[in-house]
Amino acid sequence: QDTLRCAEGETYIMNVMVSAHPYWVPVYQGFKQAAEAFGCETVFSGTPDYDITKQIASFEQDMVKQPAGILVHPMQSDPFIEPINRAMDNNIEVVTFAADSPNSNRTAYITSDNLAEAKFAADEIVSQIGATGQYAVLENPGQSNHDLRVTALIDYMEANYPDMKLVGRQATNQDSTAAYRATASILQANPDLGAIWIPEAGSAEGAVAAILEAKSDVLVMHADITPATLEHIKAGNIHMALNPNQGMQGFMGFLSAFFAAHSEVFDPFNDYKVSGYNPVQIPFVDNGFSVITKENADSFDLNVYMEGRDPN
Amino acid sequence: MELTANGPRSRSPLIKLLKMRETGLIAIILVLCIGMSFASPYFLTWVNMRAMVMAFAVEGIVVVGMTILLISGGIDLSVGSVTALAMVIAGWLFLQGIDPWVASAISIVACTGIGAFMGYFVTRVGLHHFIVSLAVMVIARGACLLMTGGRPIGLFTLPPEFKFIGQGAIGPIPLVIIIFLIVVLTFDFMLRRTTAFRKVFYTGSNEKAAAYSGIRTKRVIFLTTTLCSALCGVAGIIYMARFGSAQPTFGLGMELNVIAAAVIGGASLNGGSGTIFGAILGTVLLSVVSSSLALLDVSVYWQDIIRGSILLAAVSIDHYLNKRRR
Amino acid sequence: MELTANGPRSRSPLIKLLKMRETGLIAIILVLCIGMSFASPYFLTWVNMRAMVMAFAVEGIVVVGMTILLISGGIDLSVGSVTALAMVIAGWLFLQGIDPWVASAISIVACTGIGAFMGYFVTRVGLHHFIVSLAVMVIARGACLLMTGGRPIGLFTLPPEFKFIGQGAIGPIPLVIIIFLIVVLTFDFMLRRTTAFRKVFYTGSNEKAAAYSGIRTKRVIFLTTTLCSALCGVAGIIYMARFGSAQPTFGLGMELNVIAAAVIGGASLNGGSGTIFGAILGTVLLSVVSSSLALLDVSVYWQDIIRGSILLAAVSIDHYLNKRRR
Amino acid sequence: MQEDLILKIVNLKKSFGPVRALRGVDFELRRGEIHALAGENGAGKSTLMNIIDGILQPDSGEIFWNGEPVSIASPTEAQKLGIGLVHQEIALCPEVTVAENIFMSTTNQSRRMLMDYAGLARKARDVLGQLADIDPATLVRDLPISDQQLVEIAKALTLDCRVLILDEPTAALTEREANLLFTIMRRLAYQGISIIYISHRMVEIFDNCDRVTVFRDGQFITTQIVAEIEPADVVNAMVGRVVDTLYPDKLRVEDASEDVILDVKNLTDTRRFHDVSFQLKRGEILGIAGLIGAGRSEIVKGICHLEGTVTGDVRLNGERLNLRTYGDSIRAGMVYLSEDRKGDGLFLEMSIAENISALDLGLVTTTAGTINSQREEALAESLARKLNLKYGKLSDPVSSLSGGNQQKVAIAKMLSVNPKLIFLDEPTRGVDVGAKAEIHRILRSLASSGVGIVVISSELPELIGISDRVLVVREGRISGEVSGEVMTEENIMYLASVLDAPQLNAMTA
Ligand SMILES: Nc1ncnc2c1ncn2[C@@H]1O[C@H](COP(=O)(O)OP(=O)(O)OP(=O)(O)O)[C@@H](O)[C@H]1O
Ligand SMILES: Nc1ncnc2c1ncn2[C@@H]1O[C@H](COP(=O)(O)OP(=O)(O)OP(=O)(O)O)[C@@H](O)[C@H]1O
Ligand SMILES: O[C@@H]1[C@@H](O)[C@@H](O)CO[C@H]1O
Ligand SMILES: [Mg+2]
Ligand SMILES: [Mg+2]
Repeated sequence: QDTLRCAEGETYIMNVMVSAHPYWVPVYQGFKQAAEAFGCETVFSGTPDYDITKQIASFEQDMVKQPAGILVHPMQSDPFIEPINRAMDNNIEVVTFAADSPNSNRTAYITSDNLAEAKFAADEIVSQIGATGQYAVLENPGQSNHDLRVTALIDYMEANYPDMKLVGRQATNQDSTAAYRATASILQANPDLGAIWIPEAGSAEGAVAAILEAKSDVLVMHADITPATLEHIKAGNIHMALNPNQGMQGFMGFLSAFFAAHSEVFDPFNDYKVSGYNPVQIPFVDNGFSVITKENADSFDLNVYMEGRDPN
Repeated sequence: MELTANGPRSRSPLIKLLKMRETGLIAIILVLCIGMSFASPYFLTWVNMRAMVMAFAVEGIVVVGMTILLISGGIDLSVGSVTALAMVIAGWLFLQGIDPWVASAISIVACTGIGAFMGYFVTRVGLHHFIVSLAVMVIARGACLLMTGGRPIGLFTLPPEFKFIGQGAIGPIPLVIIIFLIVVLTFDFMLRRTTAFRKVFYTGSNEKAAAYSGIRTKRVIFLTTTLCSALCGVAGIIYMARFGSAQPTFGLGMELNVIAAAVIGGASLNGGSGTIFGAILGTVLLSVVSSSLALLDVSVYWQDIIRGSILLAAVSIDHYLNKRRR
Repeated sequence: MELTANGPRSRSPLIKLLKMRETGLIAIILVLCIGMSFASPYFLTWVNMRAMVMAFAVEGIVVVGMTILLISGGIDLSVGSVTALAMVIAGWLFLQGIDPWVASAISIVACTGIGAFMGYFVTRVGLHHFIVSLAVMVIARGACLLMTGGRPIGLFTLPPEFKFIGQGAIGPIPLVIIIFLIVVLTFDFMLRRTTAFRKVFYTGSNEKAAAYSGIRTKRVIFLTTTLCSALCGVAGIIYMARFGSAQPTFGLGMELNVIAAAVIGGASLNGGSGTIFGAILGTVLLSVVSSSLALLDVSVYWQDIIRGSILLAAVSIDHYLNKRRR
Repeated sequence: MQEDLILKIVNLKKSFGPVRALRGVDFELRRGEIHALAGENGAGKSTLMNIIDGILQPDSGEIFWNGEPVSIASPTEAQKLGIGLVHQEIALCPEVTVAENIFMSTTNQSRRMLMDYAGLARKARDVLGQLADIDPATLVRDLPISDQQLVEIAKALTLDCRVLILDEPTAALTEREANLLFTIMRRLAYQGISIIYISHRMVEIFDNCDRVTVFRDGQFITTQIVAEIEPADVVNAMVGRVVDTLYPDKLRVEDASEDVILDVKNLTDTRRFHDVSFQLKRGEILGIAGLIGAGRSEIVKGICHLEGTVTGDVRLNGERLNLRTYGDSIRAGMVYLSEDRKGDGLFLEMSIAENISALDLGLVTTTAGTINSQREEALAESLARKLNLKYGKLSDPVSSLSGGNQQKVAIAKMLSVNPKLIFLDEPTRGVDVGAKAEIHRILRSLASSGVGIVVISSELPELIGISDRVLVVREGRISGEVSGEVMTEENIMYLASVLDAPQLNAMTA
């Protein structure tokens, strides 16, 4: 075979935790679209639970089926080192997305740059409310990309806008009721609050409800998107959302795994032959992120996007 | 009015108050609030109080159902997912073009049906509430996912009269709080005073003795199980009106919170005792602690430790006060 | 050997087997497995079996502790966070330069201390296990966050002899599975046969009667509470060795899974009955169902519905079989 | 003689909140004696025993063991001294086998690591063999209450004790088992073991005990040598007045009516009883006798639709009943007083008033469907007065009452609904002589006023004393009926156990 096409039955699997989370839906669509272009089969797999041992078990079960590659969102990085390496040893190309397992031998890692998102959010907040003011964050300690979005923003503010004061920092763990409660309290304690940054959409829904009820004029920015926050963007209640371009994660994720599995088409100028590694290795792909505002909001309605598409 | 579930007495109101099981909790909450009002100038403001009550009002409706179920000797782990399912069913029907009020009614009926389904497995098949409601917790969550594809349903097009349930106010008081108060007062009264609900206590206290008193205990348990799910349905509809969306992942872990509130308020996990009033105080306690930590901007890394410790201390003090009084 | 916890009888082995409480569960699991081996060619492979057992082996150690605690009449909601805390404490100490074996020992002692702390509140202060362990669940999770800042601790530098606990194998069998089997068999034997552990049944069945027979029931409850946390400590260390990291958010929701396994396996939430063997079968059942759904590529949106339904059906059938047999 | 005292109690006091259960009692127990302790319900007997067994701690006072002052902090310490107690309320582990229950404290103290189930079963069979035919491998929860009582006794007999306390052990036993117990007691006493025997049955005290001590209202009244006094003296000391311990008059022949209140035909439940037919006539009290496990309880529960499914024909006051639930039975005016007040008779943690009104809340319900607490209290109060209930407040939980007073609450609950027909299963279990006479009087006057009364009692003198006619049940069938002259203990026992003639002889010997 001299062209980039899948052999009969060649399968690529996408494996995630909390598999019913809507975040994965566009990722998998991108994955599938790329796979179809090359005549490959795809499977969406993983565990419905937020449970690392279950995700590892499902990953190992994926391995039993001997797919050509697995695109995985490792719930935690280090526990995946050994399973990923075992898969690689068994000729299964593993690519990580949105969360990484940097110490494993995975072929590639695709993500939006959480640092860039944080930096963008900080600059946007300052451009809207000025460089002297109060801001707050909600967070979800323990999930690395969310942590990064928060800590990077705080660090960036401290370094670049010393007059921006962090007045509230509450853990709401993606729970809208907890976010409602926390935001209401922060608003009480800080009547002069200017902006709030939220690393995911679940908490944003609760936060907006509290801000609306308090009739307060706080600038809300968050990452990810849900239909409810999208409506709030349209209504002007949320200033903007940063969306990590899920489609690209899936699309690039597939390509990385597929190319690695078909590396025979490629003979680069390096030592891969003598050292015995796969020549198609991409340490890091930044898939960029999109900025959702009132103007472009209509393009980010997942329900509209999914009309007529097969989620599986 | 009688304020302890057990024991009709007629004494002076003050002595009655001091003898109430709930007095200790009230005192603890008051002490916390007084402390907070010194610690933060914002605590005692109307807006803060309002926000605090809004934060627990809807869940409080579920607490009512859980308390009654606990008194009858049952337990329900499915409350979180059934509440979510209520939102999802109503939201989904609304998007199919059905009138939101009709959609809500259908959804509440469906939740009631889920309760009846659990009640059937408990009373007819003979399984334990714990395991039945655990299975239903998983099934109902699955139904939420199936109906939404895991994606929240945005319901911005809900008519304003409907959203009014969750977002409106009568005078200065949000309608949510009014509904909450009506539910709480109604069931508190019924549980203390009505013949029908007295049977719930008998059944939970000693199911066999209740059967030997001619009470159809299975029916009682069936009904309390059903009622709890029905109230989850009501809560789900209010949440939907309030948030303007239906979230398939809503209410994860709600069951522990709700059971904890009831237990802190004096409900026994072995059945036979508990009051709505106490359970609501338990809810208030949990809520005041959380809100206070946020208001004081306590570091997130310390919050859980402090929250857990206050909970343990409060329950211990309450227990001590109750023991001394008896 | 006696296979039901209660009732030493001497009949033929076959009759004994059929009379065992666990027979129904074994049958259900076998039926599921046979069905699966037709449905998927991968099911009966060694690798799949290994993955399935690895998925529940460490949690199985916690199930052992929970079962013993349930038999004594207690319950523990903190198992998930205490397991996480065990990883975090040991990992943190290791990063401070302490030998990993010493760090692990300290961590297990610390978890045992947490258990003793809960045991104190239950037996001396007189609070209910539910509420004490709920508070400790929150506190321990907070301690995890505080010690790690919420970020997993990478422990790549753990020496290979230590990682061997979690990643090594003796012949084809992973060490984790061997440890699991040793713990299960040891405690199963002790619970059935030793005088010390029989007191756990007596205490859970009727605490007063046990106390009247001179059994120091509070000490029994204190010890079962402590043992459960200690086993969480052991599980946490094995997880750490297996994952090469310490996860502050590990084990969220583990408590329901673990309690469900024990209850499916016949442990009573009211104390007094249960077996380790049954509880492990409960774990196996839950695990086989989850793994099968994953293996069959059942749509994620259907998985929860199917999983919950199978659980409910299995428990109902088991209950029916047990009722008929008696 | 000071030196043969094994146990001496001096000026012991104990209060539960405002209730002064013991107000400074004295008590002396000699080596090898059987010492009866008598007193009205709530006199403090069980409280003192719980103190001697280390379950409760006294507020003040002294305990001397072999002349040495001791404080007994726990049941373990009591056991170490050699004190064994059979509790008034059955305290067994339901999920555990009979054998393990019997040897629970042995297991507790054992230095062996492993359980020897075969040995336990063998030893259990030996002990039980003296009393009854119970399989040591059954779980206690599967035993009827009377068998549980026997297990409790067997449990105490295995203790290697020097003082054995029996707190109303025969309340749920028939005479046959009780007599077996007395034989064992005398043998133990002969071996030098001291026994404290609590009972409300004077016959038992006078047939088996050496001395008797009487308490009244938490106070020591007197200790007497049984041979030197009469039952009436004990009763007098207990109650502080002369009680008419005679049974109320029977139905006079001229008052006998042909009206049939209850007519049972061919009642069968396939498992426990078959083809039961009998009638109850207006004005009469019908007794039902039988050995433990004969099926007496099952028959009346079957009539009331409390348990199991029955076939057959039941007519109440001529009307054929078509009951589906026990609730229907209550509404038809037919109620059942359970023999197991703790298990299925009472709501222990609920108040006295709430217990009494449980059978028909309609009596205390307003038209709006709410509970009228005044009416509820009034109902409870009038019945409490009628039955001479000893209590603090009507809002106290039933668990705080003495055993006999709990039984009175259970009876009050039955009377609250003004029934047309009452089945009373061991109605005076644990009730003191005064109250017992009062209950008998009440039953008789109810019967005269046209209420149907059916009494099951294991205490034959009581059954004979109160009934106009006695049915005897054997193995689920009515084996005979006695009334008038032939209503004697011998005849009843004969009908109850004729297939078991050797044992009958042993017993009457
Ligand atoms: N736990 C308790 N709480 C409150 N009062 C109690 C408690 N236990 C016993 N009492 C009270 O103490 C008194 C003595 O009770 P006790 O059980 O010793 O009587 P008793 O002589 O054994 O009576 P009976 O013949 O009915 O068994 C009673 O008034 C009873 O109500
Ligand atoms: N829950 C039960 N399970 C199995 N057998 C039972 C149960 N209850 C009663 N039995 C059996 O049914 C038969 C009749 O019991 P029942 O209680 O009616 O006897 P009884 O004549 O009332 O005697 P007593 O009440 O003095 O024991 C007995 O053989 C008894 O062992
Ligand atoms: O925002 C996160 C994503 O980045 C991904 O980690 C999946 O979960 C979502 O909540
Ligand atoms: Mg007594
Ligand atoms: Mg009986």
